[in-house]
Amino acid sequence: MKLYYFAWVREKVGVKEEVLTPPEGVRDLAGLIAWLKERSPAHAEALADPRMVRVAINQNYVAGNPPVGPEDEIAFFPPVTGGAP
Amino acid sequence: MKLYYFAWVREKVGVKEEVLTPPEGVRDLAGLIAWLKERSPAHAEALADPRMVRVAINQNYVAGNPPVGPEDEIAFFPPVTGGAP
Amino acid sequence: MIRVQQEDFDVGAELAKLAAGNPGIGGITSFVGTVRNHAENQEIQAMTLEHYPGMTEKALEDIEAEARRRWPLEASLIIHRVGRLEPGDRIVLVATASKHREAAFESCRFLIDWLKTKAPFWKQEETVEGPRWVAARAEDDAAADRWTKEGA
Amino acid sequence: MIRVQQEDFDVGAELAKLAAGNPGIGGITSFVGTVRNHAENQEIQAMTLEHYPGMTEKALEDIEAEARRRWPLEASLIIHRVGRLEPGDRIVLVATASKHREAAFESCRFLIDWLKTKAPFWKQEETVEGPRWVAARAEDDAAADRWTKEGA
Repeated sequence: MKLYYFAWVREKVGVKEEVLTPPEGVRDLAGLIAWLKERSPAHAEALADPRMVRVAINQNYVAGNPPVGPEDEIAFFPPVTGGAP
Repeated sequence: MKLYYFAWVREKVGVKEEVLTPPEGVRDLAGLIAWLKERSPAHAEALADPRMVRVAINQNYVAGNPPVGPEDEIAFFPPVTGGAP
Repeated sequence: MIRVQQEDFDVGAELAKLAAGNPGIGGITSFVGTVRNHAENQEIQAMTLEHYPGMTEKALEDIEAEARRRWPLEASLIIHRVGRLEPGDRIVLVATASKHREAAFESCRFLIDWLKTKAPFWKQEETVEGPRWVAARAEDDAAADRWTKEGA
Repeated sequence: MIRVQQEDFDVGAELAKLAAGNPGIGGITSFVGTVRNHAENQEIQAMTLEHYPGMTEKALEDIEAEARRRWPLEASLIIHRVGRLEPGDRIVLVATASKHREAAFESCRFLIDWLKTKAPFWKQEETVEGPRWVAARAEDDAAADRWTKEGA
């Protein structure tokens, strides 16, 4: 599973991307987040407030608790702020 | 009194501008238009339909029947159509 | 700033000038009107723009001043061409710069809407059947009136 | 067309290209977003734009496609820069061309409103107190939502 982090989520996690193999029991987004938060205090802090973090699976925004699999590309990031003032 | 004509009003009158001295009795726009229409069939045709003709006195749009004087610059033209599609 | 001219204008250069030296600007909205090659299902070969020298400049200045009264603008620009133009040629450029995009968009739209119904320009189109004067559109009056009501 | 790039862009050249060879176009609306030298009463020395390569391009293409589904456009363009930018620098250009100005204005506004809330870009501002990530604005969500309701 490929994981990406952007903006302050990236800064808090401490890496831009990582390839991980979650245990078999991790089958959905909530399970993945719970597992990541146990991996390190950095992950735990970055993902502490789910209201501040957006998620994309295979480059599509997702909401709720969709399934995740070993081939997925999963990204965590704050609400987007591009464009102009 | 200086008179200007634009667009199809100009084409119908046949001149772009003219300097005229209306008789003393011509004191307002309605009087001026009535007098102009008697001057030539071209003027009469150009000013035939008042709903199609806009008027500016001293480069300000006017409506109704304002007074006109010998020092005024008076322009007759169709509704404006500048800008873009 | 307003300008009435026969020559074409350089959109990039004009917009760069508009923003130059003012880093308080967050956005510039611009509209470029161009000559189409058809109108009412007829081919247009060229178009001639007539205006009322003196009054036209005054009208454009009034419209620009009204926009700056209604919105917090950092800069604004109206350039309108006159004379003979061909399909694809630029006719008009309006642009407004502001701290936020909302004011820039609203005021730019206002400028072109009011210009179309309040500035003394007249268009004559050349078609295969001869020249014809463009008639004012009811939609344009409605677009201009929208701002009268909202701004009242 | 959409582009994500580090380099600056030439607004005049981009708009000319957009309209080139299509004399059915009557108007082009464009919006250029620029870096301001202040935000929330603090001086901004520079700004760095981060994005999600791959997903960003896809998001911009989706937003452009949605605009072309909603309005009769002859051409459209989104260019967004990434990397480090300084006050006065251009960040983004969106432009739409149509037969009539109404569609050009509406769709251009739509592009920038949706881009701001749907395309994965993040801004970090450099201030005297150090760097800070720009927070999403509720106004931007409201501006984007407006189009969801209207377009439904």
